[in-house]
Amino acid sequence: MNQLHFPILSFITFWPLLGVFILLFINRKNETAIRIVTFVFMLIDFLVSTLLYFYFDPTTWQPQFVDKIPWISSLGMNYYLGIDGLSLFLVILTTFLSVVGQFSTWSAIKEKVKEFNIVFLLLLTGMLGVFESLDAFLFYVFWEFELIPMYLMIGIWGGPHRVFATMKFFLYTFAGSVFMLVAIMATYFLFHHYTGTYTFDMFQLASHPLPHHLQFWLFLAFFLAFAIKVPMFPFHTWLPWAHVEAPTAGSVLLAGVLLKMGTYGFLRFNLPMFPSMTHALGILVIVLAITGIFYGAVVAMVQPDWKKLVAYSSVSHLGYAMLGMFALNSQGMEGSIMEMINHGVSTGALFLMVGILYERRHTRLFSEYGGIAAIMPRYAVLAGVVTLSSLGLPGTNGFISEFLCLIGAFKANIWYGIVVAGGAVVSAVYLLMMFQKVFYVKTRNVKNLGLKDLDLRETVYMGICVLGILWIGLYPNPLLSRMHVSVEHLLQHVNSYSKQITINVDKNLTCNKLAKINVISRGGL
Amino acid sequence: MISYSLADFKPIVPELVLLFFTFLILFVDFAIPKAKKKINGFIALIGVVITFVVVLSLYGSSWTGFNDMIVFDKASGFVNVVLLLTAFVAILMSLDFIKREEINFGEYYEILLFSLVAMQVFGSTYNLIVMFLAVETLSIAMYILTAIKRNGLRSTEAAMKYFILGSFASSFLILGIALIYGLFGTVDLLRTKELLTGADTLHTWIAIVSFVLILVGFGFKIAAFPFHAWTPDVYEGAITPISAFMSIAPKAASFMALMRLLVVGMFPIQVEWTKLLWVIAVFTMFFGNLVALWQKDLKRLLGYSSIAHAGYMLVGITAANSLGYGAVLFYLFGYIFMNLGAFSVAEYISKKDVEGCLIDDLRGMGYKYPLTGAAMLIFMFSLAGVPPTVGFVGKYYLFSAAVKSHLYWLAVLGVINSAISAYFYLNIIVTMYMKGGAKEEVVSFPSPYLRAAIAIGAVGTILFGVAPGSVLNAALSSIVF
Amino acid sequence: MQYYVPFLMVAFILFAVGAIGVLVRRNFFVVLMSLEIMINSAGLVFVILSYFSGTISGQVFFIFVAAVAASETAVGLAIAVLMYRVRHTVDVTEFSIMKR
Amino acid sequence: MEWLLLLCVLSPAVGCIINGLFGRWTYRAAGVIGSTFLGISFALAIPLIIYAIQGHIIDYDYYHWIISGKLDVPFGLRLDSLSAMMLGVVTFVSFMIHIYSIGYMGGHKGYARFFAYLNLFVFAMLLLCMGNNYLTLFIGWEGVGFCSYILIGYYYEKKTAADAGRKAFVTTRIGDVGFTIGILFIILYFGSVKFTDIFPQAHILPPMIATIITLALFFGATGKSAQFPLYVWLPDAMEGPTPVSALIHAATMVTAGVYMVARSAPLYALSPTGSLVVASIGAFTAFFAATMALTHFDLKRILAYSTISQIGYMMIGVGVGAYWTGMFHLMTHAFFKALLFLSAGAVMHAMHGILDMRLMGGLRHKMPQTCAVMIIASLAIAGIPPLSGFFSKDHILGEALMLGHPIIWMVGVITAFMTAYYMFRMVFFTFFGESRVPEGLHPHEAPNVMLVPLWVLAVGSIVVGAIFGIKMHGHIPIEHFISLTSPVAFPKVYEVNESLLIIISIVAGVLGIAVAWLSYIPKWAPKWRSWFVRTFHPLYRCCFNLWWVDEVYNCLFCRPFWHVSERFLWKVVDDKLIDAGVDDVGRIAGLAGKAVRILQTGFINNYAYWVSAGALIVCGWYLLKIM
Repeated sequence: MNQLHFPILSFITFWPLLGVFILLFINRKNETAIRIVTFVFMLIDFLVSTLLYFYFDPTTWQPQFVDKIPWISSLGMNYYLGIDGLSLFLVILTTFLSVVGQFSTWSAIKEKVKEFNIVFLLLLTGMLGVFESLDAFLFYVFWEFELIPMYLMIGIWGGPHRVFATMKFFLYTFAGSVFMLVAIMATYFLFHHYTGTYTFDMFQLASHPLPHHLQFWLFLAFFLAFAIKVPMFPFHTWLPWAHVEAPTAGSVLLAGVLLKMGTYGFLRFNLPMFPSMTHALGILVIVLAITGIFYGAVVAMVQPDWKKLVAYSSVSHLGYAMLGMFALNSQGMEGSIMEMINHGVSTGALFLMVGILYERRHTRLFSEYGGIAAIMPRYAVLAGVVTLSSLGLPGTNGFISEFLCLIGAFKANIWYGIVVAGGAVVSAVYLLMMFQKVFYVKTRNVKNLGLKDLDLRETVYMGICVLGILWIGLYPNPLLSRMHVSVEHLLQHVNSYSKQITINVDKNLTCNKLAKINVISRGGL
Repeated sequence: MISYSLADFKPIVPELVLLFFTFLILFVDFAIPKAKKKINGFIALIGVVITFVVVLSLYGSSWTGFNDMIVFDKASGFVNVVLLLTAFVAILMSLDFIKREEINFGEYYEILLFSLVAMQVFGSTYNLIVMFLAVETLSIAMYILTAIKRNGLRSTEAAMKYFILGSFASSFLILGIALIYGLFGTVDLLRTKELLTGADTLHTWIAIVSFVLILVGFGFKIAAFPFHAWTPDVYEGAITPISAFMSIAPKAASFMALMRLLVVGMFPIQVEWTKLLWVIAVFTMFFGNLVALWQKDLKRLLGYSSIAHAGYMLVGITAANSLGYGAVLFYLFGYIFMNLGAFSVAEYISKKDVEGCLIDDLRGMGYKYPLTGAAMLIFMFSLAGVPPTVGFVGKYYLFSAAVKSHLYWLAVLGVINSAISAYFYLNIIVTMYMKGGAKEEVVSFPSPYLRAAIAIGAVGTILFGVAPGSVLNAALSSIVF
Repeated sequence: MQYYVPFLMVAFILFAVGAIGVLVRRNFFVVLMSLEIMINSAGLVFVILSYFSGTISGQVFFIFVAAVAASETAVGLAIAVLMYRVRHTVDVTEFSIMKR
Repeated sequence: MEWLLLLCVLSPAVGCIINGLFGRWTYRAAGVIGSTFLGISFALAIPLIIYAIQGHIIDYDYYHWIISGKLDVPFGLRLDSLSAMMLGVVTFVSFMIHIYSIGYMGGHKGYARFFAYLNLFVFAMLLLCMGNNYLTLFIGWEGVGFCSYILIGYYYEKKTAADAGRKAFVTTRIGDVGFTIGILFIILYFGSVKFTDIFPQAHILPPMIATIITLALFFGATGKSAQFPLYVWLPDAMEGPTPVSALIHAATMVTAGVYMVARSAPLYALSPTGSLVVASIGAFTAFFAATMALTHFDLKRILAYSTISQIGYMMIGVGVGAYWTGMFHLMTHAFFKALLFLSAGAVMHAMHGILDMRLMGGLRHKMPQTCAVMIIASLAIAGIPPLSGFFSKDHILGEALMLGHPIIWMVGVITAFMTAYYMFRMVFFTFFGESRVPEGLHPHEAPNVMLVPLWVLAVGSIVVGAIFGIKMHGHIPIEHFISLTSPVAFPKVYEVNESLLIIISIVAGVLGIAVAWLSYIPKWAPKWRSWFVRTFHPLYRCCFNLWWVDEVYNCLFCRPFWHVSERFLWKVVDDKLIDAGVDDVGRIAGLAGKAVRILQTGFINNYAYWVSAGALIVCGWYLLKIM
């Protein structure tokens, strides 16, 4: 149902294309005009997307603001856009980060400005499409489409090894998602085989899932595609490469939004469509997530390059999101969605920070920096707040999501909670080490002395990110309240299939050494 | 006593209209002086457009003529559309090109249209002998067109290879047809279908062997694995418009004929040929993609990629369900825009008298000619099968047909192949946009018609990628015999 | 149906001779001749089978085959002329610039 | 009343924002602004404390912080007797220290920044004390940890200060892991984090779970209050400016752990084993830290170890179940330890940054008031009767013995003796004897703005013990006040007469002072000391090298952790295994391509060969199938 009776989602998605069309007519030389036009278009997109927030009806889990037009009706394919509690904030996060990202590259990108902004707008359309489409085929079209602009962005405006990085990024993700394509086809036909209707509608596909034995390969195919995108532990090696070589805005969007498509994919495909397999293979995902948390943090500690450190930190943060999601209880799920949003804001801000210094010193190695706090105090304060938010200090947004994921994991199985609680220490270690290497101790490098502090533009967009961090940290309720019904519905759907065949994850994993703990209030929460 | 009335000529109306224009060019050619040979090109264009209109108006009706030798139904209508569209773009590409290469004798367009007529016949007949004749006329026309650049070293070598292998394969074809004739006493596919259903095991096996021999002939034409060796050399050697035309038109006609042969003629032994085609499809895909990884020359790369795409289409046929056949036709339709677009860009940067165009010549083209660069980007992503392009939609339906008939492994291998292919398609984009040090002046061949051809290709790729609706339904509903 | 297998064997042997001729020989004209042998042997199969099956349509088809074979050879000779003009040789193995 | 409470808690935050954001303009007046906001908070605290003394309790949720599923975490404050006492102590002591640091930090760059951080710290500490649920407490808990990070690392130019800050934060964070696990268990069992929901129905907990929760919470407390396993950060935290050490590492932050144990008294009451662990670790830490303070020469390091030891005492108090004794000692300790640190700061201020006692001596002539104040504080900490230290320490030891822990009582008395010894060793070594001050320096008395708070605290450390500790008409005021919220948990075991205990503890104190006097004042003192060192040489070396705990931690955890992650995880697993593995998949496709490429030889014969071979193989295969 579309309460606005106005195709707002299609408007948001294809509004940037109008921007691209207009940009084509602006002369290449007139760079400021290009930047302003792009910025205005993205700002309008963001403002319209905030409308979604206000008109959102939190009492129903049905998709809202629906635009449904038959695309190829003979095969059950239709152009079906809609958002619910799960994807509402990811859409707003995308538009927000694109506005901030674009605003931050006014001084960073000097050559081929017109192409950059066109590619940026195309990327925005692709990303929005992924989060809004509820038709599996349309989802896949947008999923692949957003790879192209990101490929070009890393490839053309990237660092020295950009070609290798961008090829690796594209091929790795493309290879993964190609298996997803076969899985979508198989689900499409098997669904017809069991229910007689040809459809790609995600909600319909999820309404009566396939029998357990069929779900195995499908679950694995989707898992592979999304795990590469998240990136989960063994599939993460493309991320440091892509981040180190991507331009600042590219990194912000790559970390802020593209990684969320992986986790979002799990929410839309793996959990609802293959519930019994989610329970069976839940342990595998949780174990990978936990390894990811510790592995990401530990390897980040020893990185000489700042962007590589932040890249590995994303692996660690999104490990929390995956852990929360596969804990399959309301706290864990809401924590995982909050983690997606918070990771977007705080890691986006982290990359903006790196970008600011990179613009001045054109290097990302820690050995080059030191004692920046004395030279650029305002920058140091903002950077401090952002580091704290990714550290998960209570009062910042990081804590909300990490703690909720922790509660979720704890409720799923006591041992997960205990092990992951240690994650906070490891993340504290590498983030503070980073902060000290860059900001504290007297600077040895004479080049650092002349650096000028943030100008107005940089203060504005860093300030906005910091405000976002503190606001979500202190008052997360407007976000949480809109998730409850959708999360409840998803969990009720997934858990209703757990009783049949699969082993219940927490029954056989009672902790033995300590004592025979009989967990009283199983359903207490 | 076989009597022919006027009604028999109804199915071959499109062919007749085209023949009329062929002879028109022949006569007009004598009258025009050497300088103004371009007029032939325009006549050919007009001829193709008119035939296109005729075919569209006749679309939907189904007639048979000459006691079932020639049939005009939705399928052949669709193939005609594909052929005419290819010819249209190919002629557009060659209008200024042959003047630059000094091949400006009129027969070029005439032979082109002749081959087109042969393909139309080839695509719309159930009679094996008519198929054989059509194949041979088509091939001979192609040999001549390949060798059209007289003093070119590579074009002669290409023509020689094409000729020898072509006739070598067609002799297998005729041997197969002879065995079929010996076995069933008839060469008409509809009757062989009835006879084959009742045949005992010995007859069935001999039928399979003869089918294999016929498959050698067809395999050669669509560049399937063991019979593909000529494709890269001929595409590299022939002049660009011809290799563009050759990469789609004969392939479309032979796929149509192969489908008629398999679906109608060889229906009883479907299980056998599905297994055989399964193997050939996989080998073709892997060979085409793996070797293409190392290519330096653009046209040779497009040759290998056309082998790979033949493999994808074979996957559609191996699926042996109506969705598969429809998908093959739609893929051919989509393939026009992608492949012709890529070839026209190759022609756009080719220099006079320099044979073969290296991928390296594309360096820095993304910024010198932004629109052509963008078009090439669209073609490459479409060939790689990345969405909103027609390549993706086509590939999607091919593989979903395979998945529909539970050939999961075939679909997975096909999908892996398109992932491998993404590397060399993207390599071209890397050279265009991401490699620094643009060559001195990236010379371009400023022909308005060529730019029109590129534009058609780009628009077609995106348009049918985003909204394949009507054409797709036409394709899916055409294979109903 | 009299016993037609030995006749077919002759045709197949002829076909094989033609095929080996194409594979082995290096001179273009010899290759042309062996191609001619192959097609005619296929035509021969037509004639044999039409004789033993009593219908004459096989022989009519042979005429088509022969006509096609002739036209192919004509084009083959034209290509031979081209080859000579370009490389002053008709040795098939000389023409191998395009490889890999 | 609840809005008054909110205002009292928020006013330091407002101070911090003003100093932080407008630091550049309010440069000179930053100290005054900071102190005034602290003053406001202290002023508001007085009516609140009186309100609490009258027995009222405020427990108000201002807004719902996190709502997820059935878990509802409010942001709420609670004023009851326990938190009122903490409110009083924290606001008063930090107000004094703010005034002191106006003088102390006068000349330093980043003056506004210092006061902003200090105000932020007090705000976080108040949040910790006033929170009405475990998560608001946790905000304060980590906020305090963060403020100690930035304040220890205030002189961030110095690498040692930055490292000390990071070490503090990480060690406390390790503690916080335990705290989080405790909270998770509570959420799992009670479905809520509010004290009012948890404590009334604490009895539903099975004993094993109660022990786990209490131990987990205590592990958090060891991190924050620098108890045995995680105390290593406190000595290094002396890198920060002295007011910081005074405020954070004496009066307020380190006592947060004790407050938290007292606050979750109902849980600790449920598990005697948990409480026993708390008490015994407290005792061990007290003794262990005291040994380390015996031989040190750095003024502030001695005070740091003495703080650890005194908190050990408080842990004994709360561990044995007599929560009021622990809190009472916390209060008195806040006064005289802050006093000690501030006077050490005055000495350092006078000696231009020198802290090593060996370069001081005979300062009583040049700094009479500081010397006097120092002596008062040392007497208090040594537990000499009229002063506050005696009352609180005596009650702890008394309650410990009566509640059935004779060994802990014994350890407590020995530690009392050692405390008296090292405090007066410090006093005699710096203020008495001949002057070893290097030439260029001429120490002078501290300015008035620093002396006033010193004297106020001195009066406090004399008076406070008496006011609250002496039994008036039947009961000890502090006992009655604290037991309102957390009554004594376990029954009395032994019946011991009071006076005997008092005599023993006084004797221990006086003996300590005497030994100190003997080994430093008389002429033959150095000979005796060197003989003593020679005979107990191994023991002396252990104490001097602080039992090598830091080095053990380094080579057990830090260095291997770093090497494993750098050499093995990053270089080998990430680069060699996973990354190279992925690239190899690409390379395999390339190699396959290279191999297959040879098929295209360019010779027409090979092509024809392939065609015929293909045909032959397929026909042959089918022919075989026929046979």
